[in-house]
Amino acid sequence: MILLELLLMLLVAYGVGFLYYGLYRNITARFQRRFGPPLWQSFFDSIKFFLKEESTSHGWMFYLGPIIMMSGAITTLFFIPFFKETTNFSGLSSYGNLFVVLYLLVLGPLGNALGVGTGGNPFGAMGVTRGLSRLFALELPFYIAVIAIMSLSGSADISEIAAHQSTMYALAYPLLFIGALFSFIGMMGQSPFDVVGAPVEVYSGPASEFSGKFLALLMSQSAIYTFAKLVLMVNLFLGGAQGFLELLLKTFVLFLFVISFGSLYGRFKTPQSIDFLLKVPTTIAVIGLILATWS
Amino acid sequence: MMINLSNYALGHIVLALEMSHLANFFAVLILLSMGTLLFLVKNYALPKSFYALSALLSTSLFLIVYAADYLLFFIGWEVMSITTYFLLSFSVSQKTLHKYIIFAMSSALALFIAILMIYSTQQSFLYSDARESFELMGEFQGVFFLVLILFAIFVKLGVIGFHYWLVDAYEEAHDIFTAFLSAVLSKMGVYALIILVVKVTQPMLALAIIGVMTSIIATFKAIQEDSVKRVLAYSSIAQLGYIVTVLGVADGMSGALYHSLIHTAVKLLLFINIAGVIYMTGRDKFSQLGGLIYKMPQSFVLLLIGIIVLAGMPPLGGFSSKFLIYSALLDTKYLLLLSGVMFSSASAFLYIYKLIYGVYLGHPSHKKLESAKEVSLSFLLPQYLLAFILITLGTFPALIVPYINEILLESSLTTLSFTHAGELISAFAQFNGLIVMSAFGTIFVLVVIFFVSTRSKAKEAKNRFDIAYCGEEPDESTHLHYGYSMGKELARVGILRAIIKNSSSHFYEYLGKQTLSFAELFRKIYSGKLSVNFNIAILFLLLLLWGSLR
Amino acid sequence: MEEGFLLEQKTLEGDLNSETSHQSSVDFLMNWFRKRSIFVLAYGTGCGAIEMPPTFTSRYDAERLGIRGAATPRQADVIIVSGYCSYKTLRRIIRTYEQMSNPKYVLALGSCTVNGGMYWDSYNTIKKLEDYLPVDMYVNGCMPRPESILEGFIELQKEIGAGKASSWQKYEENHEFYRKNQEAVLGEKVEPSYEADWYLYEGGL
Amino acid sequence: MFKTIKSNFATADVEVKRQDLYKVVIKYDRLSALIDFLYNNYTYKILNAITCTDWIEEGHFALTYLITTEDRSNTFMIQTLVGREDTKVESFSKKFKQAQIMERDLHEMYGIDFIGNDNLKELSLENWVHTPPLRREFDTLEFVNEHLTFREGREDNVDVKAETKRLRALKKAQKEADKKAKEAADASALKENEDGK
Amino acid sequence: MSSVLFVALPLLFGFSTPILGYFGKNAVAYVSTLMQLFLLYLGFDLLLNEGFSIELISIAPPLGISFVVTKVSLLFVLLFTSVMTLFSLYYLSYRSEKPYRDESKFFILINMLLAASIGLVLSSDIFNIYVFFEIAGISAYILSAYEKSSSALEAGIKYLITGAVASIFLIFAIVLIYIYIGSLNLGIIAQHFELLPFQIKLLISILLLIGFGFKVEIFPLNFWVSDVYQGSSTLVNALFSAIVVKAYLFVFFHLLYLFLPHGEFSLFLIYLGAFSMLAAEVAGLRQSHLKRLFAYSSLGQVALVFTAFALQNTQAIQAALFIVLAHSVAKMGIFFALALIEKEHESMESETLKSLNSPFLRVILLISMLSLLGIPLFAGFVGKLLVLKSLALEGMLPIIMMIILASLIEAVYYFKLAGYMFTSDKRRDVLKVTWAHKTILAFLSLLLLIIGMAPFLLSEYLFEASKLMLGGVS
Repeated sequence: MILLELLLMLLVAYGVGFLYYGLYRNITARFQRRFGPPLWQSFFDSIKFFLKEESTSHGWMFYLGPIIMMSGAITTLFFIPFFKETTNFSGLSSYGNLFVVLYLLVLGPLGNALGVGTGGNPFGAMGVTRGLSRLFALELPFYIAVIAIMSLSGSADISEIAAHQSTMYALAYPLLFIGALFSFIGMMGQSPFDVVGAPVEVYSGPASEFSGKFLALLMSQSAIYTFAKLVLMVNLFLGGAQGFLELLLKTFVLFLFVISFGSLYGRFKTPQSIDFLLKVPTTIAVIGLILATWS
Repeated sequence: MMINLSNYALGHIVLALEMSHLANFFAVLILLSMGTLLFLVKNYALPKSFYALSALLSTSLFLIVYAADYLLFFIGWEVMSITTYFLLSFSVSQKTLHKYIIFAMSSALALFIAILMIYSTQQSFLYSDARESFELMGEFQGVFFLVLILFAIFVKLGVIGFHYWLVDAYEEAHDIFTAFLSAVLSKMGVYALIILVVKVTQPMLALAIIGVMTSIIATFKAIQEDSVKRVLAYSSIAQLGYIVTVLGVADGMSGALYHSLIHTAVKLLLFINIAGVIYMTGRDKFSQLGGLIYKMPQSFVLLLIGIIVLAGMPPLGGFSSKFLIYSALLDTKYLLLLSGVMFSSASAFLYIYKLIYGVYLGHPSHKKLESAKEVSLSFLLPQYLLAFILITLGTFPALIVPYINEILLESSLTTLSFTHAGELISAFAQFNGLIVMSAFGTIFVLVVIFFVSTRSKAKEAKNRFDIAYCGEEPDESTHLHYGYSMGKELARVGILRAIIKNSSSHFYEYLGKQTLSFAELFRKIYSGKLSVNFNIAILFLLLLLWGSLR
Repeated sequence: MEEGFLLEQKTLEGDLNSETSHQSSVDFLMNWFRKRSIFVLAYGTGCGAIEMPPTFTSRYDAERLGIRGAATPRQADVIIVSGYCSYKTLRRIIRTYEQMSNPKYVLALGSCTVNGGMYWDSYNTIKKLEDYLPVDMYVNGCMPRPESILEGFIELQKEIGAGKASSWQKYEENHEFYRKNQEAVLGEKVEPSYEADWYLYEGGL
Repeated sequence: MFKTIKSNFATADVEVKRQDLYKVVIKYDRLSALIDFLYNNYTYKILNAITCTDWIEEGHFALTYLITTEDRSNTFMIQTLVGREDTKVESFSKKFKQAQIMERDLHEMYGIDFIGNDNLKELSLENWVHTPPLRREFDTLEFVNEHLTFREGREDNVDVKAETKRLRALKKAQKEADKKAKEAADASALKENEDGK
Repeated sequence: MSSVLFVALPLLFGFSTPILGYFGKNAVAYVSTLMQLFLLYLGFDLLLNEGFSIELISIAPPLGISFVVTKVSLLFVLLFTSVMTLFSLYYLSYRSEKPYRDESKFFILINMLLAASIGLVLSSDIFNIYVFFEIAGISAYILSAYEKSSSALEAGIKYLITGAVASIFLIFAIVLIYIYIGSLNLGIIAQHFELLPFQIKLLISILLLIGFGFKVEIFPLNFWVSDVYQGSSTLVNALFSAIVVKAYLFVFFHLLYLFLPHGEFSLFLIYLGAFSMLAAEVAGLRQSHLKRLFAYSSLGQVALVFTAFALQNTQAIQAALFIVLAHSVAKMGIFFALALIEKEHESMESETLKSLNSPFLRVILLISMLSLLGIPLFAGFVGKLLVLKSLALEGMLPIIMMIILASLIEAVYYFKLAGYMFTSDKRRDVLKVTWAHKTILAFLSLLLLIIGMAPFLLSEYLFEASKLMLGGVS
């Protein structure tokens, strides 16, 4: 039974992930006063890449890189419960907690970074360096907010945190939410902090050496990761969800905000984004933390 | 179980040895590192005195661990510092050697004063009387006692203000000895911290703050380094920073013990791996290495396991110890401490990736690296053993919790709740290592099956130059080994430049110069001219008379 | 009566899938996906490159047809040779073309690729792209405007959909012919040779 | 200023082509002395361009150096005549850094050898082994016909020039025929008027 | 066998050397070594069958020789005789390459030095002490000026002047005592000393302090030590640091305990000792000349002994005796080794150690240095531990701090030398050491190790000795 539920969670994540990805391309297109591609365009792209005649590989570690990334994404998904009270659709979250999820979020990209490294493309190495140096600046405000929430709800278990929120943490502690939101934009790879895979500056960064089915796998795992992160943010800050509809609604609202914020801003250079992240969101989060723990 | 040596009293001083659980735990660490390092010894032509000295060193370590009174502990500590001095002298430069011994001797003598202070109040060196004698000490004397003890331990642990000697010594020492240094000698600092501070006084917030500062600054300094051994030295300072932090906080003992076990195993694994690479290629700088993955595949996989544990990633053991540390810190209301520790472990990913990228991935930076072959079994066997330990601790995190509980009971601290080997439970939450590992494993296999069965077949690139290079065609002369100096751009960020740029070395050089100039002044008093000396003598005589007549 | 953009959209797409051709359902499905998503390599070889931005951005928006830019040859399906092609650029075009993964298509813009165009007598440009690279689709016009480029893309998609655009197989089959012409123009041996015989091997996992 | 140049550099008189452009022709051996003179005394610090025109009939190249003053108010054209066959010219890349690229281009296109320029490898023509293309004895069309192949046209293709001539003749004939027909029609209409009147 | 023999025999030998001269060149050397062996045997014989007695030989009523042999004075006698025998054995094999010029005079001097120092330790008559004070001084001045170099001459003169000044102060003190108390015997003086008025008592003790201060090398008065060590030959240095200083130290504190049993000045003396140790070590930090460096280090160690004695309780004195033993043995090892190095390398700068290429000598030097530093497994540690323990009991934290700081500085410059020896550098050809030297040096290091590892062998004997010394039975 649990296997069926896990499979269902995976399909939902895959489908909704690509749906959101298509919506993202359409909404940004509408921002740029043009008709975006059909809704399932990203899905078509990934399937087309799966159907390529052949794809270049550089040794077994290169081959395993995207696979580790994909398995990291799926594992993270399974450790995040979809709903607040009920135990169904909670995947394996009863066996893990928030720390496990926070580190799983980073396990995938690190595995992929190994593949990029063996690929030997200097642009790949440059992309990974930017990604990692941006990573720790992103994590700081997010960790402060998450720690505040964990100490507030007295447990590190995600479903418990979601259940504990009588009023949404986003409303109860707005400063924490804003701090976490800044780094969430970076985690979703949205504009002010997405210098990692910039197609022109860094020859599309880590993905520069991936062709054919590797690229397809990267696209599908990014869809799953997006959905997993959205659900996580909903559980942590927006008071979790009872049913599917509420889950989709909340995730879409969050996603909408993140894309629109992203499509309005140009790209920061890596030192700029680190400098910004270590200054503004961190101070907001620290103030939020102090206020939260004082009361 | 206590062996009483009192009949060898030197004028009624009681010397005692004791087999406490805590002592056995650290003895296991010593045995683990000695056992694994013995495999490597036959690869290097070491002078016979190296073996004699290491035997003496290990006896002094066991003496430290099993001593039940501070005097034996001090004797072991002093002998350890001296034998380390001579073991270092085989390959270390004169300047670093001198820096080391000044720090080691000052730490040992500070410890000696502290022990004497304990003795002066309670007339006994035994551990059991330490707590009362500390209470008996006056307020000022108690602070002075703690300052001395912390100075001695911080020098040995290489806490950020006192690491001036540590990084150079680790870099220049013989590869085997560096592994031993970082894996075991720093643990002696932890042991000293436990018996002298944690057991004697209540947890101090200052200790935790210093620990966090150390780990953050050490991590950013590690990112800037080009030599592999220096990076590992800074990373072991950072990891010890975590232990110091968690020891400065209430019931952090379990996290500290678990993390010291994990740290010993992972540091041994990393150093042996790097020793293998240096043994094979003769180079130890990132800028000179690179592209060894397909020539030394087993070492690559083992280093991969090592860095996953160092980073604290879930499936492997590193996460279980980090989890205990985080839960212990979460209990206290100092949440900024926890965010500092998590921040430093997040920013550690940069030098962790640099470790594996600089050495194994990317392009070889020199033709000579093409001829590198896999290291012999004597390097690989210890690494496999250590990897096995780390993996089992990953899948069964609570394996050693019963043993840790015994130690906690022994020093009357609250124990961890324990259900079965797979589930690690802390105050705030629990996680099942078995489920995490098997979930990740099965998903990995399923994805591989799916990936292999897709229509598009993966074709192997012809050689390492077949990369998308904007239409150009790189050849032997183009410099492709990028990314080995990743992290240098952090110096451009305002806040981090402050951390990275200034270092404590100027302070120590200044101090050295001052003492030498002061000594020069004294030498003038002992100058040759007789007249000067007589004047001083007469001056002294007058002073004496004035003093006594008053 | 609709007019303006919607009309243009309908007319362009109107007869997109009118091309009925007899191919097995698997091939049909595969070609359908290849038709619906085309990644164009961001590589401006000649003066036609200036036509690319308007085609892919707001006014003409190639993305609505599923056509997107790709940064590296590894990710690209279509390479656009836009305009005159000097020997120096030809060497890079060949190198990039060989790095793209099959099935790959070439879209040649302007008359310079057909018969040398206005540089017909220049010592420095090649006159006939056909000899050096198999070309799927020509779009003439001394730099065709975005509409005609889109027209070209639609035609290419129709051919892909019908499974007729198989220039990459032609390149593999008579590879010596292409290599001989290339070396005649580029002087010494075209590097890297291993790229060419890369096709002869069977794929792995 | 012009008199001093004329006197000590034995040149023809300086020609003021425009309010801010002077031209002087000078023998090659006095060239660098003049440039240094202008550089030091009259702030002609910027070398705009080195150009070369091929006078195949007279059998020499005309090398022109364009230098401008610091405040860009005035430019000086210094022209020298150098031989066409394996000419050796002293390079200015030490004094002006940008001269290095200009000389490299001239070397590639005209085959002039610049002594002292450390990097004279090819700029835009890779593996070019024939005569430098901008020399006038090099005939591009003949080169193209010899080395490259054109697309052979359709079977029914005709020579473009002959075809245009034929079409033009046809149109002219057509026009004349219409004119004649019109005149005939006018004549007949005139005649009818006369008949009618 | 009476204890007077210890003094009589060496003097007798001194006068008989011209006769022995005829029997051949090395006859003198062999006879003197035999004589010292006999003295050593005599010492042990007294020790074994508890021959503690008081010898009274009065020539004229106030003048006469009175020796008192107690456990502690016998300890010093044994120390001196064993040091001297080891010295002459070492010198026997050393003289084959580089003998001193007209050796017979040299032997007379060292025997006179031995006799005088034993006399100092044994005598319980204050005038005797002055006499032996003078004899020891004179033989030391000539010994230090023995070599024909300018620095030796300078050392000799400096030593002579300070010695003379010291003896003047001493004779003043003795005259005052004789005037006020009337007798020269220590026991009687001790009984009457308290009754004296405070000023007089103060004056005498100050005079005594300065008189012995020069010899005991206390801070303001020990400027001459480094020049003397630099001037005199290395072997003689060994004698100076092992025997001469110890004798004066013992006598000074013997008198102190007798005259001021309640330790009025002990606090002042403790601070004086600690400060002089610190001063000596700091001065040693900048030294590059080996002999001067070891001079400063022996200043430091002597100051430590001084502080220990000044504490005036049995444990402290036991510690002081431990340090005395350890220091003598270690210093002998060092100076014997240095003598060999000087013979080979000619220069005594510390850089010569870099090019030293004899593993044996390196180990010997290392062991002695570690013992001097007080590293646990060696004898020095026992002494230092006991001193600091007794200081801790008294609760004198600043003193402990000063001593630890001083030993830290000493560690710094000792390990600088160890660093020179052990880091790889261009080495000269191997320095061969004769088996005789090897055995003596090995014996010394072994002694250090044994005392360090198993201090309980000596601790009972030393404990009674220190009780006796404090009890002040005269």
